[in-house]
Amino acid sequence: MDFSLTSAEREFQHALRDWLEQNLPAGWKGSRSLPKTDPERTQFLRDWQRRLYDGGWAGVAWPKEYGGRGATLLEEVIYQEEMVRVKAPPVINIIGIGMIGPTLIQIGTEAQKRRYVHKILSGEEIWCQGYSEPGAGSDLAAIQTHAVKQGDKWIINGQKVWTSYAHIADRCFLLARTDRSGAKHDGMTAFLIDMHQPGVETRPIHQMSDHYDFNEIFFTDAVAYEEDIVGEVGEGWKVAVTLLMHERVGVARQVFSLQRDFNDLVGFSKTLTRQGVRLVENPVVKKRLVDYYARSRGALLTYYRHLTQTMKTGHPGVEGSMDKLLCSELGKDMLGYAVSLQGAHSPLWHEDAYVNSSWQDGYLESLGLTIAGGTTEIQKNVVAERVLGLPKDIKH
Amino acid sequence: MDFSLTSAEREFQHALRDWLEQNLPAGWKGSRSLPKTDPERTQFLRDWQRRLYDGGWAGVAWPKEYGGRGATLLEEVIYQEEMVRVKAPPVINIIGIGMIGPTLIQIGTEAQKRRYVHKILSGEEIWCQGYSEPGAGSDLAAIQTHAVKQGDKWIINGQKVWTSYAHIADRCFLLARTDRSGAKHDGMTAFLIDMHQPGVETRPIHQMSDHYDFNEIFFTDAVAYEEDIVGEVGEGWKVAVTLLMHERVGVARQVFSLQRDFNDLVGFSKTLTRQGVRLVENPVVKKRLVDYYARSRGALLTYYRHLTQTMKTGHPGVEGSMDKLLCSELGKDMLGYAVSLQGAHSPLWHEDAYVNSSWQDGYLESLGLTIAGGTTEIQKNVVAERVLGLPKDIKH
Amino acid sequence: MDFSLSKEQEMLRQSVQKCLQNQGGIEIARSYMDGEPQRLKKTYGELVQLGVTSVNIPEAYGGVGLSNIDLVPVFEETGRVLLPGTLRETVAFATPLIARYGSAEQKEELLSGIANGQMTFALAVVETNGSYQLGDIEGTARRQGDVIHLDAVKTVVHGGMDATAFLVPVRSDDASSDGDSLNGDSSNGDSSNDDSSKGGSSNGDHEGITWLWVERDHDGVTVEPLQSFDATLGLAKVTFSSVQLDEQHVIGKWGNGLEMCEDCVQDLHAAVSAEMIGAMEHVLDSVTEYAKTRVQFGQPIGRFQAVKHRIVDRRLELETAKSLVYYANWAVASGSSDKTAAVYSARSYATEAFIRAASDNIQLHGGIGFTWEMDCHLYLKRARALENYLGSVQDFEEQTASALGW
Amino acid sequence: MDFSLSKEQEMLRQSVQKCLQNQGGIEIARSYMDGEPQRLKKTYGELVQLGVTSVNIPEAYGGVGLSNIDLVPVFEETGRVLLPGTLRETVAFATPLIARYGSAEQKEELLSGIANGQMTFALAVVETNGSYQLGDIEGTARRQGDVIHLDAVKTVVHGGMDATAFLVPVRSDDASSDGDSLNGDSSNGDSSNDDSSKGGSSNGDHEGITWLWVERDHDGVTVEPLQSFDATLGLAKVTFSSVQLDEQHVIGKWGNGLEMCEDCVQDLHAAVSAEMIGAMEHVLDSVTEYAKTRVQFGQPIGRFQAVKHRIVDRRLELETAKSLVYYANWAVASGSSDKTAAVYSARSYATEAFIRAASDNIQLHGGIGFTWEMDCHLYLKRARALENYLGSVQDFEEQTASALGW
Repeated sequence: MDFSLTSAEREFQHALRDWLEQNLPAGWKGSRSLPKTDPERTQFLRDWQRRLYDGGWAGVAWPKEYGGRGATLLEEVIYQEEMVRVKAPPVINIIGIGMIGPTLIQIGTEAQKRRYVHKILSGEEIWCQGYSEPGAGSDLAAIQTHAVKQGDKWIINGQKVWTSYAHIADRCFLLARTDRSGAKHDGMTAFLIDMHQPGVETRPIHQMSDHYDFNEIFFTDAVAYEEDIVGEVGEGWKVAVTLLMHERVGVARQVFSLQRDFNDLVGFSKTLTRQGVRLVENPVVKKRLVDYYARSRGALLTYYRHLTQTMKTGHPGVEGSMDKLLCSELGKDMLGYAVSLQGAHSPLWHEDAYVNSSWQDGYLESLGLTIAGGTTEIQKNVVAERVLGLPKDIKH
Repeated sequence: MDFSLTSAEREFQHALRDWLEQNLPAGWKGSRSLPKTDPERTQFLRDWQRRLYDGGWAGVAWPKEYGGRGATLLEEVIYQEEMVRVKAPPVINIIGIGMIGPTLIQIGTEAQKRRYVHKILSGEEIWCQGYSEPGAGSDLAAIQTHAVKQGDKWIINGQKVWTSYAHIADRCFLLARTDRSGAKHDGMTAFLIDMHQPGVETRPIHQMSDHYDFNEIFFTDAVAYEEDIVGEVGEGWKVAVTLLMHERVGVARQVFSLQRDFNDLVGFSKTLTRQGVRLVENPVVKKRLVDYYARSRGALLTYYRHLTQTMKTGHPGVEGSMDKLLCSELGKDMLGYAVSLQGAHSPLWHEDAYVNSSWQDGYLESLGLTIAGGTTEIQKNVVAERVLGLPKDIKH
Repeated sequence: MDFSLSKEQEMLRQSVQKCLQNQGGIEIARSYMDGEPQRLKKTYGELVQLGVTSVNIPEAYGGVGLSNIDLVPVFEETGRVLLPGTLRETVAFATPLIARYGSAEQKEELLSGIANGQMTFALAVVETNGSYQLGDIEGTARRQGDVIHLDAVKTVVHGGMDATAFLVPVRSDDASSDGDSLNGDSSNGDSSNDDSSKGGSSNGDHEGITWLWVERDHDGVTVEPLQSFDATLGLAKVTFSSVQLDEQHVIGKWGNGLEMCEDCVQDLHAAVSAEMIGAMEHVLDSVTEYAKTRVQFGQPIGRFQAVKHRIVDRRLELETAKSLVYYANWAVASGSSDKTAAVYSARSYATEAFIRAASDNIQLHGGIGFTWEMDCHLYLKRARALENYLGSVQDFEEQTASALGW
Repeated sequence: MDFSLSKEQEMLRQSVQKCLQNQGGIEIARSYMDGEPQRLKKTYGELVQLGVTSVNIPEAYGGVGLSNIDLVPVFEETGRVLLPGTLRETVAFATPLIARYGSAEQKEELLSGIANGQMTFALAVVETNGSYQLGDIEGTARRQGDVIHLDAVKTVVHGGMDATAFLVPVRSDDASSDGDSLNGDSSNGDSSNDDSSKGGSSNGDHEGITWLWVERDHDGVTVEPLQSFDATLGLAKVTFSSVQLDEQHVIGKWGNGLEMCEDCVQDLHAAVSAEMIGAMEHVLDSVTEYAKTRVQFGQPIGRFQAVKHRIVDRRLELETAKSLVYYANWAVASGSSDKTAAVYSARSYATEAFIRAASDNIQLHGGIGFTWEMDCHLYLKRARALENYLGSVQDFEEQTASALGW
């Protein structure tokens, strides 16, 4: 058991810190807020990704030959930690860099690699991922969007939902049904779709947080070609799973955000008072803060333990579901409390917020984090069945 | 909405109080403990029931013609409240008085009424109830104990478990399978079994609380006769349900015990100190006590609301499941905390207990109250399905 | 003993429910959020027609002469549709405050204004430091001859954008400070309710709090909207800058505001709690319905125990909250000796139960529950916004404990 | 960075596990409860053979010279079978106390006694008023010439029925009170570990606490058993009545006991926490197994989400507790600056998680889980008995907060 970094890891960390110190967008450190409206926001984020790319910090885990750094798993985690620490702007092509690029490098055709991989890293082409549908949320295998072959084309019809970045994406990694005859998990195919075609329409989803981070995509006779298929026809589920396996660092961002949020929560609890007493000295508040201390530290240390596991086995396991459960449930709880502690001012928002509107925003967003990427209920089934070996749930 | 008692109700209450003042067993008020060993304990309890009977307080809800008081539902509740308030000894034939007697009065044959009913009230014959089996706990319809007709006899074989008072009972209301051909809920018959016969053996169950409140019963070619059948052959399930409907006051004892326990908990929190501060002034403890105040009051008031419902509809509904859930879960939580508050002394027991061993006993018993009489999990299904109309659970 | 609402109370519920549905139910709140308060105004008028604002006004002043317990079904129904505006503050605070402590003249004028819907009140209590402790009040009222000078900045005023008048507690540097000995006793004729027996020596910071009421369009009053995640609340910052008032704007005894507030604020919290259980019930009814119809893995999701038991857990909390809230309102109405503990324990319990119910409602709806279009989030936001309205859960718990003598 | 136990540590775990299983596992505790401590004694001897009592003794004194983190697997395994006795107090308190603060002579004698299994220690700390605050200590030690007179009554002594000796903190009316100026500095030669830098002015009630060690069979020592719902603990009340001791029985500096205790008690709580996660893991393993095999309604009950998700909830808490406990032991072993917060937050979290796990284990077993024959209750009782061992959850939380500077 050893919690210290190796000298190589420390070097990596310092290099990144130095680079961030020099390269965070002008004015970012003060407000840390993105331009309120598109297309300014998109342009800002594209510029940021380009800057990361130019500095060699866009795809740290990618192989060097594709423009990455070939970072170790731990370096990748350090990368996430640092980005959270400085509250860097989000990486707009995160889906492309995190999963689609690596998947294409692994199982894409040579043509696909040539055509797409480089532009993913540079941010020239933004990607999204079309999985969920209105009738296929937790039950992903129930997707209905279908692709029918007509000559050398595949004609795609259907609807996707909860697609991040779709409104600005150039291409979409799409899971569609190409055969309805077999079992639910069979007969799916993975396509790389051009989003700039007449048959594709995106519509932003207005979230309760007043943000628009997700979209619906409507496919009406959209077109894909033979060369847009990843893997084989009918092997879409397998490809989708392969893609997920590239998510090596899991909830790293969330787990580090939790630590940062906890520290910030303690920070304002040291200055705000209730009935003349600093919150941090109020015994009831203190008890709650100690609980968050234990649980946020616990989530972090558990994440590290699981990482150790991943490093030993070489691939991430279902422990990721535990990490997600711990982080997302704790986040919802803790952020709600952080809002609550602001007392009479707690409902204030945006410019009128008391401490900082990011608490209110963060809390509202946290309600989505126990749903997106597999609901708490689904994750518990995964842990029960795949970690503990309990019987499978009822289905059909 | 009106929380005051009518003058008739108040009279009933005062009459009972006066009687209890005069008639509680000598020495009971001081120690409130039963003789440690059988048969002293059984004799003590039989004497107590006889005294209740002689005073006309054994079966307050029974019709007057059968020796009861024909009490209203609310008077019955007042009866329970008073008995809890003075911590009266338990009523040994509670199963006979509460359910079996009233059931026989309702659907028994004339011969059964003549033979059994009077002796139930006087306590001459103690009854138990044979329902659960090792393989049929939550799933009561899965019972395997069976009765086979041979001439004018029914030969009974099988095993029952969790049977209160079986070790001292004279007779048993037994649910046995008389037909295995149909659905699980069919083919059961209700028998009135003589417990003093060679084919019946009882074995006490040693509980975690070190008490022996339950028993196993083993039937080995035990015998019943035609006249011992309640209702018709094959209608046992219906009879069992009829019997349950006589449980009019539900969790009254538990809900009143909760109030008493809460008050006692506050009582000792006013005297015990932690680090020189009275517990009741410790902000963290105080918060918890306020929570118990709200929840115990809430359970009581909810019980009353449901009672109002029962009075209006004329029969108890599934609201009883809600009352049981609220009481049993709160009891486990609150009694655990009451033990915990005793600090370093909390593990001490029996004569060495710090405040009073009844806290430790009560806590250990509370672990059983979320299981016995339908587990929390089963009760939640009942509420979900029968109150809220949610879909039935998976079965078979 | 009977623990259910009376026929009359249930009839009032039904007419309120019908009225709110006729106006669009939750659409009243949505229109309001979208900057169109007309629908709310119309609804308020209809409720006035139904007599909702007269229910608890004494008969002597043209009201029905009923009490809190009779308002429970009203607030359950307004809570169910998240009605914006100032009905709650007007009916459950201004009315008892004026009826119990106002002068005869004020009762005539203000109560009839409330009854006919012309006057609505918001509570301008919270100072910019966020405190709702009257002891922390910084706004001041000074007498100069017959004129009272009011200077105060109050924030997070619920319904501040909608009320026609504000109730403002301020620190009143009394007679001694300006040599004027008139100090208010004279004009507040109706002293039968002043309840000097309540007394208890007011001490330190609690000294000299006085309640004023001020018309929204009075000179020197500025109302600025505040952004809130619950945009149905009409939150505002209200600045009273050198506002000059006459004696008629003082409610109750000069300097006696603390006790008055402690009394009437219980009526208000009982009403807030009643709204909460109405809203909670709506939330649980709708998630129950959703669980019966939404299919995943070939099953209505309500068949999964993770879903069904969670709904049951919340339902049990609703039952508990409802019992506590009904009782609290009964206790306030009947002046029961445990009323303070009853009100504050109901308020803290209902607050937390409502948050859990609203939060789980989103969770069990899945992704769709997280969208602006669905109503789920409106309930969570209301739950969170009411959480700290005139007190935190910890405050309420401490008030309960203190009332229980701990 | 590597957050797993080393090969050597896992090997030690396996040999301990095997040893405990050979002795009957949980049957060691059951025999003990039934009044037959022989099996426990035999087991202790075997563990001594394995070197368990030497692991953290410095090499200079014949030990292996390892630390807390190396003991984690040992305590996980003893926790798993609810081992009675005094291994924990001996290894995780007496050893560090003596190794850090004892005289050279004491280290020779006592540490070798611990290593060879001849000496085992229980902590006679709690006064009859129930306080484990050293500030509340009433028992006294007075010097008269070369003789120290000990008078104290200590209760709820865990392992008190089994230890060969007691560690006793008492109020030492020092030199000034009896005119004797020898006060102990002289004899505790090995002051390298006295760590006067820790200092901080001791104040008020905390002044003059001294640690003594007393043989069980010393004149004036009376040990009486206490009844407990956890009969595996060997709880006792120990009375020291005019016990006369020599200088050799004083550990560390006369009057310096408070700091010594604050230091070493962290080792102990880290060990208690490790036991808890071992016990918790056993409980969850067994309920998981039961849920796979117990059939109701034609299904293994583990197919019902009410059961499976509850097990998952507890499992997540185990994972969290395990992480915190491993880290806490590492922090103690490596003297990390956050060690106090790490230890106490692990202790409070593990305590509550263990109670929940043990309680749910009974619930999910149904009726059978409530019987004496099944082991379920033994774990709940242990969880509850350890809950308040040398501190309450609130105490631990306050110690965490204070260590974090709040």
